[in-house]
Amino acid sequence: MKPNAQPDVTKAVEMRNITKTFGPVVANDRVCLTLEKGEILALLGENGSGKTTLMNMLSGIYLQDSGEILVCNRPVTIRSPKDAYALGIGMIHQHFKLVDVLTAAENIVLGLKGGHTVNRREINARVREIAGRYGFDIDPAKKIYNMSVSEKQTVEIIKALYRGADILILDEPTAVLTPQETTKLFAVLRMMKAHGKSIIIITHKLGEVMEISDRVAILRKGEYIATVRTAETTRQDLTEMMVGRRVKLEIDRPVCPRGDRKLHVTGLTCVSREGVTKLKDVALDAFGGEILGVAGVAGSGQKELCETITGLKPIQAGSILYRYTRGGATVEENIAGMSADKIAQRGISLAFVPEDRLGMGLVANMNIVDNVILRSYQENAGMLINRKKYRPVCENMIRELDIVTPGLSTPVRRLSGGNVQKVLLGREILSRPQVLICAYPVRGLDIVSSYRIYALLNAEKQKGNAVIFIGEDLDVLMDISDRILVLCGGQVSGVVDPRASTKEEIGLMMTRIGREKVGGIA
Amino acid sequence: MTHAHDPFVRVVKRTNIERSKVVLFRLTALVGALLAGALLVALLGYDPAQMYGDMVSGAIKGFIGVNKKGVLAFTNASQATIKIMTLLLVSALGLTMAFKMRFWNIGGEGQILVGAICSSYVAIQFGDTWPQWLILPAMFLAGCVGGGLYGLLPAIFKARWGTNETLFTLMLNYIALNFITYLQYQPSWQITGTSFPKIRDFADSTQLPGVLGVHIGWIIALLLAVLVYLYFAKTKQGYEITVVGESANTARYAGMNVTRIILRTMFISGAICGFAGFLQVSGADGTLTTDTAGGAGFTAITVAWLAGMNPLLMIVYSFFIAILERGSNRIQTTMGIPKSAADMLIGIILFFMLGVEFFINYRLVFRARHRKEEAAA
Amino acid sequence: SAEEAVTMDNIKIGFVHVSDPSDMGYTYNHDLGTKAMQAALGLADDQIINKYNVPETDECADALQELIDDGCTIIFGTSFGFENYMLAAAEENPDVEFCHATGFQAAGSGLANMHNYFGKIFEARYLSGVVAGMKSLEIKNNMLGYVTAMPFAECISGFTSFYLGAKSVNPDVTMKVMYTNSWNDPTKEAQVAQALIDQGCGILSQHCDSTATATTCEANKVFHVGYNSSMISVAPNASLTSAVWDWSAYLIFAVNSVVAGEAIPADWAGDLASGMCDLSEINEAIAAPGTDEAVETARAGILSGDLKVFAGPLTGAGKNYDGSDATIELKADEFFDESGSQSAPSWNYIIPGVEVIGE
Amino acid sequence: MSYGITNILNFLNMAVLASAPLLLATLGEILTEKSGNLNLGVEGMMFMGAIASLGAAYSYEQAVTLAGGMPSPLLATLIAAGAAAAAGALGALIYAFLVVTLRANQNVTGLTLTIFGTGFANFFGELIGKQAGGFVQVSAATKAMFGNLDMGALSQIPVLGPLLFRYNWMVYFGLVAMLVMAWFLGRSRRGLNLRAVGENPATADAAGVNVARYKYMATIAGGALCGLGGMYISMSSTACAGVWVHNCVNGYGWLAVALVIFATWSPTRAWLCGLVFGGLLVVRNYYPIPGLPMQIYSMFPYIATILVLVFASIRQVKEHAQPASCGLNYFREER
Ligand SMILES: Nc1ncnc2c1ncn2[C@@H]1O[C@H](COP(=O)(O)OP(=O)(O)OP(=O)(O)O)[C@@H](O)[C@H]1O
Ligand SMILES: Nc1ncnc2c1ncn2[C@@H]1O[C@H](COP(=O)(O)OP(=O)(O)OP(=O)(O)O)[C@@H](O)[C@H]1O
Ligand SMILES: [Mg+2]
Ligand SMILES: [Mg+2]
Repeated sequence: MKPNAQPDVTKAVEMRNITKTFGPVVANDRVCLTLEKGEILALLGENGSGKTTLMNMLSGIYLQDSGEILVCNRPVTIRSPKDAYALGIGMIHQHFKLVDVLTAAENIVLGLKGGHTVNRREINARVREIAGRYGFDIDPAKKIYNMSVSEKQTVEIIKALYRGADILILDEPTAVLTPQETTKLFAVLRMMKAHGKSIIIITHKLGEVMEISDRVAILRKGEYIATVRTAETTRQDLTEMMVGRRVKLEIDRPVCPRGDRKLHVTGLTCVSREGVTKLKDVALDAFGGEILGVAGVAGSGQKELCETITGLKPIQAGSILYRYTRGGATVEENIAGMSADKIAQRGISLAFVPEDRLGMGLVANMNIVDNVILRSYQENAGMLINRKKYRPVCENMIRELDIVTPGLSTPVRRLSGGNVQKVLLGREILSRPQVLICAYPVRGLDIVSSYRIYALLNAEKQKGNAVIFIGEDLDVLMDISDRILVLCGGQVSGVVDPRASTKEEIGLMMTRIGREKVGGIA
Repeated sequence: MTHAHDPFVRVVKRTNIERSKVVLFRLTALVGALLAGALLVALLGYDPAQMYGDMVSGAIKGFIGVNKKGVLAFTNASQATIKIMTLLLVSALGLTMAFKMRFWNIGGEGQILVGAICSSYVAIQFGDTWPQWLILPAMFLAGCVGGGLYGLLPAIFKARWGTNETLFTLMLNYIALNFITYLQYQPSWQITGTSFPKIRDFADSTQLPGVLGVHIGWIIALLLAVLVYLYFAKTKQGYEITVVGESANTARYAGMNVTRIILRTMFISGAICGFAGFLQVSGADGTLTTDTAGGAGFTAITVAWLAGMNPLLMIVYSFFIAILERGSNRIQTTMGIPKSAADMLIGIILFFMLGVEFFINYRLVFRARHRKEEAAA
Repeated sequence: SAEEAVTMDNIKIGFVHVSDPSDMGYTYNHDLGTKAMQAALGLADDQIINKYNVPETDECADALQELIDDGCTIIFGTSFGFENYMLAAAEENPDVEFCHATGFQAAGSGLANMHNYFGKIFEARYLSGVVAGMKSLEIKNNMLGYVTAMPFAECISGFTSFYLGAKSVNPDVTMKVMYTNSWNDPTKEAQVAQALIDQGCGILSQHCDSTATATTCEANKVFHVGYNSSMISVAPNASLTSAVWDWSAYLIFAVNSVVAGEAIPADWAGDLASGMCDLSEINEAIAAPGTDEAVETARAGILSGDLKVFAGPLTGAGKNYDGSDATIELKADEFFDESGSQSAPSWNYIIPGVEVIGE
Repeated sequence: MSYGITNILNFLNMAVLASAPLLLATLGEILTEKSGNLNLGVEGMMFMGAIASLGAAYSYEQAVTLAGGMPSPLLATLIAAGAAAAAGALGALIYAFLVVTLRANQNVTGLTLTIFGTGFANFFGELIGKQAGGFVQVSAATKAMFGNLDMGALSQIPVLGPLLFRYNWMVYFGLVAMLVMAWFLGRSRRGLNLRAVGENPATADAAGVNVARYKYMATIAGGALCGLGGMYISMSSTACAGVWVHNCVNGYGWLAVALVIFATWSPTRAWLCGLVFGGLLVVRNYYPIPGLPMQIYSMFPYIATILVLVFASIRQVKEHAQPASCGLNYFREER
């Protein structure tokens, strides 16, 4: 190409009037977006505002219904991920797109042209070279299923770079990372920017938006709102543009009198089927009228803690005393070793909002009524199930929690993330539990939905129930909890009062430093 | 300008489609399949119109009427069809129990056979001594329990270790079949008066009474269809099966004893198939052979699937398949078309039925129409 | 149509077969008989209705009913397992004649319209054994092999007569027998044949429906004696001859009887004399010299009655129908009258020199 | 050589022969399942291959003879192989079209293919047989092409000769197919892509692999192999040896499906496990256990498969498991 024919290429990508519909849902409605060369652009919007959809069109997963895309000022049609790579666009998806049983190197070269055979030595060398350039740490021969979340993410990024991506899209990359890992990722992103790459990052965390981006583009309900310079805006402004109205950005922590000790756990030890110790000698108390936050790096035993208490996982040692009223009297019973169905048979309603909402908490293909009766269908006697009785209950719940659904007979899989979470939480609250355990209840939820959930949890607390809140966002945990239990490698590294400690202190406890070193746990 | 590269056709998911349209689509597919079959036989030099005509008349000619003896009964042609339908329907109902739980039980054949073996055992042991009112219930019970236990076997491994049930149940089919061959050589089972390896005919007392010329099993099958329908729609157990099928994890979380549910359901599934086996030996064949199930365990899968796991619709589809099977016997006689034509036709019809589901669930938007829609928007 | 007299022009004849002629064996052969009958009696195509691949279940009853409804006045069922369904149909339909091959219950059933038929195939097998025996002398391999379906009288009588025929010309000959447990499972037949060849058998015979044994012999360059029909065309370098049926003899007889309004005997056993059982052409290219003469001598003996196949001195051990052990011992001047009292074979004893492998 | 050794050699020989049709079909099904398509129509495709090969070779011979020529056995063999592969591929194409393009349920589609293929083969077998005056068979010269090869001196080497050099060409073809497939899946770029498609189509798709094309290709190639497996039965095995036998495939297809699991989706293990399977099918002919009824012997392969299934599920090895997306259809825009 003649050098003077080269147009002014400051725009890496330009999307004009992009529309995409899924059946009746308009995911993107004439959206416009510009990504400049060498910038980091944050894409912001509530859940379901169409961020992922928009990016998927850029990376060739979807094809827009109408509108045009320009890459380096040239109109293009991106019909498949292959087209996208040819244009130098690489995307790191929210749910990693990696093949578990293959090695990092194999995943990286997947789908690429080249010789008939896979030359492992050459590929490994190339991978190491890229990793060295950006400061990654990676073993090309390691299988994905042996990798941690952040390692997988590294593979994803290298995969994009290996294919010569100049435009990198990251969809909620930090949702599953620890603060330390996030810091490391951001350092890498800055390095890539320095190398002239253009980056789009999607995140719900405004702090990160402010920290990493040059500009912010905002979507609301599928429509494009604006693009602003990060330096010239505030969190409050961004939120307002995103939601369309003013919202309060502080979390309530109502003061309640501390009630009974509802749950008393001691010496809880859990070893996985593979023989790995997941929990060791964990002790905790949960009191009525209080939210107990549980903090920890991902995989520190949070999942096992929830599942052992609720009888879904067998334990090796420990006792779990649960206080409840039976036949008018209050009893404290050791439910350790009871399976979930045993616990349910005893009439104990231990509410649990699991991390995996559609895979564990709800039945994705069933409607709201069938999902609501899930925990209580055994209650009425006889062989038959009484759905009629629950219809008004469900209607009530939909009204009270503002659940957006076409109707009672819509499968919950069709609902949006926030509404799915509301159905789940709503059902658990229906059972009038004295202890409510929530694992990552606002993960992936936008600000408005998150606040709705916080309010529901606070309401439970005010009713005098004990709430255990397992979270990943330390800021939120510190704002909402009355006490925070810090887990590290399956052990309790301390219980702190959030009002009297700092984020840094807790962060250190999460990574073993600060208190005495905890060792011996895989 | 992007339009130049628009795909020629794009696939769009339908969100709602009227029932009447679904029926219309399916009927169209059926007609398409019949036309394809017609084309094939026409190419081979047969008259397709005569073929279909003979098939239908051979299967349901007269259907029901007053026979030579002056009693109301199904005609000879339709009797055979009803018998095939009964076997298919009961087996399909049994398999549905498992399928609803996403348990791919393709061992219906084996469960039918084991049910038949157990019923036969009772018939051979006690057929000559016990009265009919005792022997029939005993055979029924033996058939159900036998089929049920045979269904339970893979379920135990599935529940405990997640062992692949598709192949497990498939292998059990062959084991049951070989076991019948084994029994044929046992003098206590053999036909008397010869050493031919064939199982003897059972006493008359072991035979189910007839209604309208066909053993009473056909009425039981119809009742069973309603029962299974209600089981899924109205009972706790039916609900549990669906939950376990969708997600065992969720079921466990909800406090269900998943293992027990899997075992219970597979026992029932096997038991119903075993019941089909009982109907075969005590209603239709009057003895036990390696052909007792005759592939019904497999054909029933397609019946259950065609009916979308709806027990009431299975009545329709089992009747339809029975007509095909029976009708193909007829065309062999009248036109010399090999009986295997039935399998081929059933295959073609199923291919079309499978294909049409796509058009029920999705809509195709062609480039030209897509542009028009866009312009209108 | 019961009023209308049955004539050769309007008679309808039904057949129920357990397989179809592509088996190249039993059904194929029966079908040849049908064709010969049709030609001999000058019947039109639509006067004959064949039902192929009918399983030995209730479907047989349906097939019979269909034939009756189509106006057949005589129905032939060719497989053992059909008998009970035919008995039931015979009772229901006294106007229709039912003829059942290989069965044994007609005489005792008291039904005038139920008949059994079969043939003294053991006579033909004896002759085929002579052919094999001659060949064994020539190739100096005294071990015969025999692939057969199931351990019961028809099969046991079959291989015993074959063996006796071979032994009559080669006293040193021995025989290994293996069962396939199925009338028509070519893969198994081939595997069993191969196993026999692997154990050193130089000439194989068979009592199964397919040509697998013949083709396996051909592939292994050993010799073969067939059954049901001539297998020279599928195994030209292996197949010496076959013991074959000509079912038309009975079919013609039975149909003629119906038209003439005469009774068909309850039990009918064709034989070498009536031409129902015979030896197919001998493959002169590979048969041992002197074979024809030896066969002719034996044939003359059988026809004259001087030669009895199951003749003493002969001992054998077998099983009674109830599974208990049974033995037989024929003195020098005694013989076992196979198919004498009923057409279905009844010799059920293993004799010395015959080894049954892995029952 | 002692009787014991000869017997072992003969037994191994038979095991190899009995495994040959299974191996081809198993390789075909492994290839298919690697793309995420669980095609239960193996039996049907084998049937289609069986009749097509025989029918095509027969028609060719008839046509040439009718024209007064002399049919070439080599050409007849090639035609038979081509027809078998094409017929198997056609069955697989129907399956792939329904499953990949029209997103139909895999299990039911596979079963339907089995019903269809069985009917197809028996129908045309009977029909051609009727026209040929009873039964169909190819010429002796063509049959000879499918017989055991005579490798002269090689076949005469003690022990090794009979063990390695006395099979028909299809046995060696199966071996070569196994090696090619092992290389393809383990070493080649396309093989890597294919494995990714079967494991996680969304990932493969995002990495630029044309998922639908891979699924089609693998399924069709797999079907062609199954068709050749069917041809083995109708042409090469001495059971039929060029004569059409009603219902000749008779469950072999299902055994092949089982063998895929037995072999844990590996071509090399398919070959070894195929031998074990073949051995189980014929062992009673060589090592009869006194007192053990033959009918019980016949259950061995099925019992062995169940044991392997159970054993594999208890061990739960991630690497040797079924491709993760096997049995599930992929549609990019579905969520
Ligand atoms: N896979 C799907 N198929 C059909 N309809 C869907 C699907 N996913 C979502 N919808 C429809 O789109 C609607 C909007 O979903 P979306 O995820 O955008 O909600 P949202 O605005 O993000 O809500 P929330 O803030 O609670 O997450 C849902 O109510 C649902 O009816
Ligand atoms: N494959 C699909 N099928 C049907 N509807 C879809 C599909 N993908 C997205 N949608 C719908 O499109 C809308 C936009 O979804 P999208 O995933 O782009 O939102 P998002 O902004 O990425 O949300 P989140 O913050 O939750 O990730 C939602 O209503 C969603 O339900
Ligand atoms: Mg959302
Ligand atoms: Mg998103």
